Amino acid sequence: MKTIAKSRLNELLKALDKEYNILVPFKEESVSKFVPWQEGVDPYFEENTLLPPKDILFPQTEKMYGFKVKDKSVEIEELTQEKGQQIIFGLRSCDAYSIDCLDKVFLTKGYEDGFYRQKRENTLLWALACTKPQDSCFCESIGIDPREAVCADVQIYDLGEEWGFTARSAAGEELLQKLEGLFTDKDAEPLPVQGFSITVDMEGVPEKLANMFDHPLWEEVSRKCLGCAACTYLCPTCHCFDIAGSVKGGQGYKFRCWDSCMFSEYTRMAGGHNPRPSKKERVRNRFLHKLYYFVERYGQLLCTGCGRCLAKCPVNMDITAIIRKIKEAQQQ
Amino acid sequence: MSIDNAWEPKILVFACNWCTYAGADLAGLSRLQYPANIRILRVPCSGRVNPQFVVRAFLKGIDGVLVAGCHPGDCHYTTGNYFTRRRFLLMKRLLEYMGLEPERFQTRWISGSEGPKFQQVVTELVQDIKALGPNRKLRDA
Amino acid sequence: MNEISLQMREIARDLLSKNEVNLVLGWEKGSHWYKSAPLFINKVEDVDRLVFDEFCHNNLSKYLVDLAHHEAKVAIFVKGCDSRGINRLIQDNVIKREQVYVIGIPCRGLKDPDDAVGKKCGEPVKDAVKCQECRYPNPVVHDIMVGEQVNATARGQETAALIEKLEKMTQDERYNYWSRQFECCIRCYACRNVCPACSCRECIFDRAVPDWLGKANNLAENQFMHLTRAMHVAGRCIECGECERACPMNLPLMALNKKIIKDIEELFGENDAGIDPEKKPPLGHFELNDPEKFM
Amino acid sequence: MTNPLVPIRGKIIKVVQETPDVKTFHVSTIEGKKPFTPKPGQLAMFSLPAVGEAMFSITSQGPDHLELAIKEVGQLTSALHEIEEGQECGIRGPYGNGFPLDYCKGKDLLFIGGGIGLAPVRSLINYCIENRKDFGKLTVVYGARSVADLVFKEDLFENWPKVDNMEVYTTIDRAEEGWNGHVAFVPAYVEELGLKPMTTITCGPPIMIKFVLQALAKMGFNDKDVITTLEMRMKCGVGKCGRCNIGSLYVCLDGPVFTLEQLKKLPPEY
Repeated sequence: MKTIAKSRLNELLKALDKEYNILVPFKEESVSKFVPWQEGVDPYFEENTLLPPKDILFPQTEKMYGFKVKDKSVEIEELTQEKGQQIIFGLRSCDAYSIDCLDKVFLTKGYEDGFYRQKRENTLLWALACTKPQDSCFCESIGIDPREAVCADVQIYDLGEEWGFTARSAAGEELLQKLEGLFTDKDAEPLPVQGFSITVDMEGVPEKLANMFDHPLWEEVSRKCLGCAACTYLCPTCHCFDIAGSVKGGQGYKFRCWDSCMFSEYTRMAGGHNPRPSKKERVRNRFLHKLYYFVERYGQLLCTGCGRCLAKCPVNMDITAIIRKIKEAQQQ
Repeated sequence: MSIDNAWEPKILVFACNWCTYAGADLAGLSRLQYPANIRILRVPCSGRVNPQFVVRAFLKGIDGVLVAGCHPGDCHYTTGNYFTRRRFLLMKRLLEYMGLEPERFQTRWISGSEGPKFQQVVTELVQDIKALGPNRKLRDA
Repeated sequence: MNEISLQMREIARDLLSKNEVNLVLGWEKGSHWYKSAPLFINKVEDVDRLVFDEFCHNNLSKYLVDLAHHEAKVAIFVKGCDSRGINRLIQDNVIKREQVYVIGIPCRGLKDPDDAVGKKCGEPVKDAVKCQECRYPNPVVHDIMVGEQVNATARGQETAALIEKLEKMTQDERYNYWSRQFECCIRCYACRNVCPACSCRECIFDRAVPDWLGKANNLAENQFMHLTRAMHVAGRCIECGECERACPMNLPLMALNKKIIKDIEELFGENDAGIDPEKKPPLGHFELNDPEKFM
Repeated sequence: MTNPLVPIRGKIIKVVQETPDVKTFHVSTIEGKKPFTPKPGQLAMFSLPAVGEAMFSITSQGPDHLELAIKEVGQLTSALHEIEEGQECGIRGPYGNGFPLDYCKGKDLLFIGGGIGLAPVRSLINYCIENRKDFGKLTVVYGARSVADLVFKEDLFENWPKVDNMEVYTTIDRAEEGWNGHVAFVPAYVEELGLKPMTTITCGPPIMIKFVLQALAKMGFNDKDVITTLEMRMKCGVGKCGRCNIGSLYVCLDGPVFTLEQLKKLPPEY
């Protein structure tokens, strides 16, 4: 394993900064999120970030193309995207898994999303092995190894006084080679993972949900939902978006922006018909999507066990409690 | 693009149909000169003006807003302007609290016979806003 | 289990088994010891899930908006602040007094769940900011009361101090402060959806036509949203502090709401929303001699 | 074009007023070519960039254009009804699965449409007429509220009846002066005609579909032979944006065409 003293992390970041835009976890007041690193930005590794790194690859609002309209003419202008290489430094296994989910959504099943692909191709993931699960974490129950992230190019380990690095992809290997001079090679044992306070048994849940669409459980669990989007906007995997535009004096642009299946107008059609008219249908769709539909379509859960939703939901809607209820539910 | 040399403020006047709009009309009929920076939006009553109309106007590029209606006691609907008075007293304070320059948002009573007052109010308002420069605080970039 | 929780269960059991109500709104323990969540009970078997503790933040009166057309009577547990929400909804004709059976709980103030994260049950936890300046710990409307009346005691001034600090700033400093806050907003609408004063059937923020609020997340749209929201609840905010608690980005929304309340008092005299159901809201009435400072 | 979410420039070369609230728009590229070649039943994402973008079924195509029949219901469609020939626009597609042509080949086909619901069905009817020898007997049952609301009148009364081995039955909901044809709701007419079970393609308002399906079941039609096309709110058209899901399927990708047999296995959320 390649190691560097924690006190020398800045040297590593500075070396990377020459070729890459580095995004590091950072906490300001009570909000932690990934921000571009520069001299003076002190990365925050104490706990996972409040905001997931999702918006680096899938921004909350993203311009897609410009247009000009005049009389009967319409011109469409493709916008050039920045092509810079970037590193997401210090994301956790749960968030790395979420990027795996986003890859499946945006890059497979017939169409490749150009906006996502451009950013993803130029992004390396340096994942940080988690040792200290927070109160609301349950990634292990989802089948995620907090110490080994999927999709990682480099895996970072907390060794106590040092950071350890192991390449997990050819690109990661090459980069570590290039920085050879900064590291000391040594055999080291990463710190162990402390216990999880939340565990949940996922065994058979997607299969059981296949027959639970009409179960009274959904009415019961959805009652307290307020229909806000705190859960979906903090979720590292939620990827629904809307397309809208802005126009001023014959010129404008189209953008896409996050949308939430919890909003009533999300599925409402121009004629007024709404296939998911009340919060029961919307809450049901959200959990079925995460725990069953996505599994059926892409072969994996759309939940990472990061626990952000249950920590921040104003009414403490707890996905693990719902999973337990699903397990206990009588088949109809 | 250097807009600042040629910059002229855009000012939106919400004018009550029964008093201020008539006052503006009178100012016009009397050939009273006032700056061409104002756009008048006729409303049935100054009480019709919603706080979000004002915020939206700023966001869409207006540099100053005037809400103008009948003098207290003269409302065509008896009491509309009393509500206006409370609402915008409060909102003016809120906009100030948000960091907006207080001169940018004003409320005035201008009756149908006060053509000269209309001229005076908008002239002063335009002067105030010109001194402040373009509104860059509440603006949709 | 504390005494109040036990009494709550007895009351709920009694009401449900005698069919006096067919729904009880209360709280139950949530995912952690420092989380309590809203609970809807319509079966006697579930009453033992009811609890009251220092983390029962949710103002359940919000749910009465959804239940405006509920076919039978609803029982609801309220703290002092929540009870003002009931009066407000009655004032706005959203609900009728006879639709609800109000069970009041005098409240000694709640704890801040964010401060409890990572702690063990029993460790000291900070007081919730929203409770620091509470002036109505005892429910102002109730059919019965559980527990002893408590005295209002200010335990902190965080929000008031922030407002004063902001008032003393220059315009540009204030603008920069609020811009930084609004730039953080993720537009999840938790603040609106948790608020008992936000009772419109359709919110202008949701309407596609006319598009008052665009969907892009940028400073301008966020300013529009927060200014509109603040003005909309002006004179109707009951100071339950739920918006600020619900905000995942911790925006200081009560520093907006309380500033407006302060201004209303200065301009139009004392007014606490939701105390007296007969009293008209300050922007819903006027005095002939109201100040005209802007003239 | 590398990005499926960015439209190409199009031009509306012709506008046909079908009914008081339905117009058919003929769309070419600005070079005068067909924007793309869809299969019958596929969809196009059409936009007036300054107003909005929405998904429409492609009702027909010519050598140099696509045809979209659009009813005025919302913001974009109202704006569309105001425009004139020569207006430029954005268009992208084709999206969706389209009708199962191979399955239909060699069979007698029954088409049941109501109101604007004839628009997607017409793409397949026209395909069958162009490839007449590949299909058996063609029967069309179509109805609308009134004579004025009947779409594609030229096809219904002029073109289609002349086609070899093709029958067209038209009906309106309530009798009106000057109409000598049939008066009945579409589902009732279908039953009255007493057609033998065959492969059926149907589209119309939800209430009509509901009763047509009941009628067909009563008449012994097989679920896998009953084909319909669904409508959902869509934004991306390529299975990413999330809102048009029914269970784990996306209507924009895996639909809009489903057999009744498939629909019965899906959650009833459309």
